[in-house]
Amino acid sequence: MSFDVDVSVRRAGRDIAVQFASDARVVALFGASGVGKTSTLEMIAGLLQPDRGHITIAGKTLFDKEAGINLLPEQRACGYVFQDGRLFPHLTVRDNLLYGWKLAPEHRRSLALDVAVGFLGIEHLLHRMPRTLSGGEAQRVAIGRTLLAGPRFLLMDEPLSSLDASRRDGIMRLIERIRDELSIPIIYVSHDRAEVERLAGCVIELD
Amino acid sequence: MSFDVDVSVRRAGRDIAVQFASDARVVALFGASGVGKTSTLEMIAGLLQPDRGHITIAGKTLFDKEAGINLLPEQRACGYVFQDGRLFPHLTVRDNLLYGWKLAPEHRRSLALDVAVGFLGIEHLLHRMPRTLSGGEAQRVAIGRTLLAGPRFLLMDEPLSSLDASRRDGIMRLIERIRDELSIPIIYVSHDRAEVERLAGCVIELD
Amino acid sequence: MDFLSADEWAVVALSLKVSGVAIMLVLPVSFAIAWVLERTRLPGKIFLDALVHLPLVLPPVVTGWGLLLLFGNNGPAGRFLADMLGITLMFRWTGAALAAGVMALPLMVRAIRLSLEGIDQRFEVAARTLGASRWKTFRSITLPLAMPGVLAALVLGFARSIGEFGATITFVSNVPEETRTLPLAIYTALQVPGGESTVTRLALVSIALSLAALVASEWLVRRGRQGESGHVL
Amino acid sequence: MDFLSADEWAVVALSLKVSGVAIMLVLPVSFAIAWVLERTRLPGKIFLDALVHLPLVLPPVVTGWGLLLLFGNNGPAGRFLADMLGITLMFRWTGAALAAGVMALPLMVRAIRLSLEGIDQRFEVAARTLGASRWKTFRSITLPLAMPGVLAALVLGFARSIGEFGATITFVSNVPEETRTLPLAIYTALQVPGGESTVTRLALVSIALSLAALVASEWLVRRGRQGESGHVL
Amino acid sequence: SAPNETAKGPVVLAAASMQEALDAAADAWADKGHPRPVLSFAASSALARQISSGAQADLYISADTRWMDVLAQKGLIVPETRAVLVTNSLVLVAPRSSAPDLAIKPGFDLAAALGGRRLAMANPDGVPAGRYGKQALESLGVWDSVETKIASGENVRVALGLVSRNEAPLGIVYATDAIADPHVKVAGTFPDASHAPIIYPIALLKTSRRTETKAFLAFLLSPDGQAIFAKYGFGGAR
Ligand SMILES: Nc1ncnc2c1ncn2[C@@H]1O[C@H](COP(=O)(O)OP(=O)(O)OP(=O)(O)O)[C@@H](O)[C@H]1O
Ligand SMILES: Nc1ncnc2c1ncn2[C@@H]1O[C@H](COP(=O)(O)OP(=O)(O)OP(=O)(O)O)[C@@H](O)[C@H]1O
Ligand SMILES: [Mg+2]
Ligand SMILES: [Mg+2]
Repeated sequence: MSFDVDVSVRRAGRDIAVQFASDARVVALFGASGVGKTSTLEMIAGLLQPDRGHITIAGKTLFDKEAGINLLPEQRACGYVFQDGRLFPHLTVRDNLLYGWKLAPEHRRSLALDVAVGFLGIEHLLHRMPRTLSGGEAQRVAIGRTLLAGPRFLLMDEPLSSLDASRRDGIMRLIERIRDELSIPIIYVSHDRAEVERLAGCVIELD
Repeated sequence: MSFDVDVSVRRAGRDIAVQFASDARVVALFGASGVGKTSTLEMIAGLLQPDRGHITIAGKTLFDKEAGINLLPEQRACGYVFQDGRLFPHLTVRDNLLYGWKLAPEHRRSLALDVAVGFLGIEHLLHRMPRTLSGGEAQRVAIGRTLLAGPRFLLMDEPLSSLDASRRDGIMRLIERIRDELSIPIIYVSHDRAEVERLAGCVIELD
Repeated sequence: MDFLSADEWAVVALSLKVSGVAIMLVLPVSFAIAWVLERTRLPGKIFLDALVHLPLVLPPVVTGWGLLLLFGNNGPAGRFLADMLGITLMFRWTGAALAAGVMALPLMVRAIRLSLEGIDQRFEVAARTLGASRWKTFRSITLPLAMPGVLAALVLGFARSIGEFGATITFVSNVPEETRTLPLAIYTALQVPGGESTVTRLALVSIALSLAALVASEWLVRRGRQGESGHVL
Repeated sequence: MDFLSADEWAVVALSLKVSGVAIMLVLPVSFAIAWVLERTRLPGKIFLDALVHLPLVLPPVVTGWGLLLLFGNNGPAGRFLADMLGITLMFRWTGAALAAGVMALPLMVRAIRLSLEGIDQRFEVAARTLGASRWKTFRSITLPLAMPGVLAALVLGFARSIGEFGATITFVSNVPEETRTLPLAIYTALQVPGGESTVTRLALVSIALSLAALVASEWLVRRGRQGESGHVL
Repeated sequence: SAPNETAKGPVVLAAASMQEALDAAADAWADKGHPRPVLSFAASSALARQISSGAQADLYISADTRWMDVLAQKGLIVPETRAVLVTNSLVLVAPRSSAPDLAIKPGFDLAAALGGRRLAMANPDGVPAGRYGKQALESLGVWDSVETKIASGENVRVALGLVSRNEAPLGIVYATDAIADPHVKVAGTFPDASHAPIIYPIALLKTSRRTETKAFLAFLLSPDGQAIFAKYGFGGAR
């Protein structure tokens, strides 16, 4: 089982409850704005503590309230592409990209800097500071940073929202390669039906 | 003529040059990531000074290098929905929404708070702080804040990028109403072909 | 109250008046200087920066002496104030407030400057596009976002001026009911054998005053943050 | 150099040693305290906050007197240091450094705290998901983002300790070549009729030292900001 | 209420070491039905600079003659009113618990008595008490042996505190200070001849406008006033 998630959390006066188990390599989270998609990813990444339940991904239990298991985020190695980018403002694009790569154990460094940079079309940005990037440029750097960190699984929160069609296509191909060649499980949040149908083996509807 | 724009600016070692004149009520800016769409909006809003050229919108000259005209941003009343939201972090959603409304002259306050709030589906968020909003919630509040400020024209930088299909539809209807009933000119940046075709009378391709 | 004598209460009241006036007058000045240092490109602004730091670097007695030369009855600024505005500073609480304010200035400027530096100017830009003038943007966006620094400046400045001694005694002497603030009363008590109990009592009062200022500022900061909610991490 | 006599150069060198050591020792302490105050929910932390502010609120002689009671050869802390580590502070430059450090502490804590307050913790969270431990996150994200505050703390602390007088002379006296730093030398000169020219020269040296610290810090801040580019507004 | 209101007594700028005695004298004066003088205590040097800067006050009491001379040269005092208010003597103090008295005479072994520790005194290059102490040790021929062992405080009280806390084994202070502190004892008194006479000059200031001032000055110098100073260990005017 790639994914076995059953958690709930109280946020802004509402209960957000998510439950799914699937063997698909890519699971898509779907649902209206504010329904709890980002909150779900945060619980899986270890950034928001669920009130109850358990999270098991690719055979490893990350959280289990009853068993008292709660791995630290850095132990989960989750490869989170945030909805709001979060590039480190004091580091160049290059240092942002290599931040997680330098921390990853050798055997998980499956992607090389120049390969990722080529796919994302950000060669010319390597020495820039994040503050000077356009919206789509920043989004691509954020994707690159996450992929280079050698994650055990990926959490992608609308990673392509501010990219044009041809860029989207290139990056989708990269994600597909990661899915197929490295068999890294992916949870993917998107509003784009086409994207979701192309990538995901399983669609979870939140409400 | 609704729009008469002919400007260029040097940014990150590259020249960004834009030239278009159109009578359409909605002009869409199209182009790859990093091509200069946001920079163009910033020049029109008065946030980035063009190296040369002129900007005339709805019969009013906002900038003209040769004539030495350069209106302040607050004089342009441009209604800018930023790509990065920029909700004021120290104000509640309600105070964010009313910020520009309170500053607008009476005759330009064409939209009422409760109408906007209803269309955007943010009634339940009025007393929240921006930091606690989800991505799509923040985007809707940002749109509301801009519309309520009674702008003379609108600059919308991917305003619907993190919204689901049904929300998108509702907000598009609101934008269409503004376009038709108030005849406010709109410059619209989006990667979504469908959105653009529905709204725009003229598509400008940057490269 | 029995803890302090009537004379000592008068000292406390005087200290509060001197520090309060000093801080309230210096706050806008500090903000203006912090603004110039942080937001403008004035060519010689490093000298303004250095000038502001002087009361911190120089021993307080030197600052007091400098004030005496400038603002004494024979000093140029002192003459001007006396002739134009009818204000005399020598041996007066107004002089003590000037000394306290000058000593607090560098701390207040720096605190406000650090806050200004941390403000994301994109919010100010957004306010301008929503129709706010420069001044309105300043009041409604910049100032509230700089509030942690302003509060820190108030606390630091208040504490510093409540504790100010060297510049005050050098500039405006140690006159009861005019310039004998808490630190000068403590100094006076230290000159008297067996004055340690007075010293201790007055020191406790000083501490209580600054603790009150601290608590108030922390409360205001917390109120400003209300509604924010974060992550577990 | 002719501007200062050999003795006066020795005073300058001593001042630099005392202030340098004081600031370097106090910097990590300040950071730790600022961290506790800003990032933890310790129940009684307002008291820690008040304690840190004491050297600011109390007249320096009282702080010096307190240090004497605690760290003198007969004080509890003084005995401990002497017995355990063989360090004596009385009449030594080490004592002067302690006094300077204690006086600089509140300013440094506040500057660092203001910077910590301004850090967007989402960056720290992002670092954790990229595999960084708490400590690695602190070194690679928190610390660099707090750099403006750390630099401000260094400048404020250095200026304050270069100017420190009251606590030093009360605690470790005015011993040539051990505790006679610039302010103590200036004070000595002020007591002598006609000593004004010496006072002026030594004050100029103090100012030059702090100006150098200022320029260095501004340069570092600017270097840290390099590559940022903004809007016209 | 400002000090320059005429309803108030004269403004007296006095050396900090005069505080207790002068407070008592002012109380006695007030008890006679006069407005109480306003007393401001600080270092003699600071007060002299304030007077030089045009501060309006009535009386100045300095802890030594030098600052009074400075004001006299500048014509800021009324010369004929200058008088010696009190005198003082210089003593060697030790913590109460320590070894027996020292005979202070030419060449006495002060360095040995210090036992490698420091001698507390006021700053020998600036503060009056320090300068008198240095003079005395020089004339007794022992200055060279202790010159490097001085711990000098901001004023006499700080030096006294060091001895009182047993941070220093010996200190040089005024007799008036030694009387006041129960934790120290007088180990010996310096001969009057070993240093310049310790006098506290007083003078009326040129800027004085208050009518009561002269009467208060006369009271301080009168037998009644002098008796109060004597109670605090000061010697009489000579
Ligand atoms: N503040 C800045 N300083 C320097 N260069 C900048 C700055 N902002 C943008 N740029 C650069 O200017 C170019 C145009 O940027 P702009 O933001 O206008 O692109 P865009 O068309 O909006 O792209 P996107 O679709 O990715 O948002 C890019 O190469 C970008 O890196
Ligand atoms: N830090 C926070 N504090 C309090 N409430 C929050 C916080 N973050 C999100 N919420 C609330 O929790 C709910 C779920 O938010 P979440 O960000 O998970 O939504 P989402 O499904 O990702 O929406 P979107 O598609 O708009 O990004 C929303 O009602 C939101 O307002
Ligand atoms: Mg979301
Ligand atoms: Mg853009």
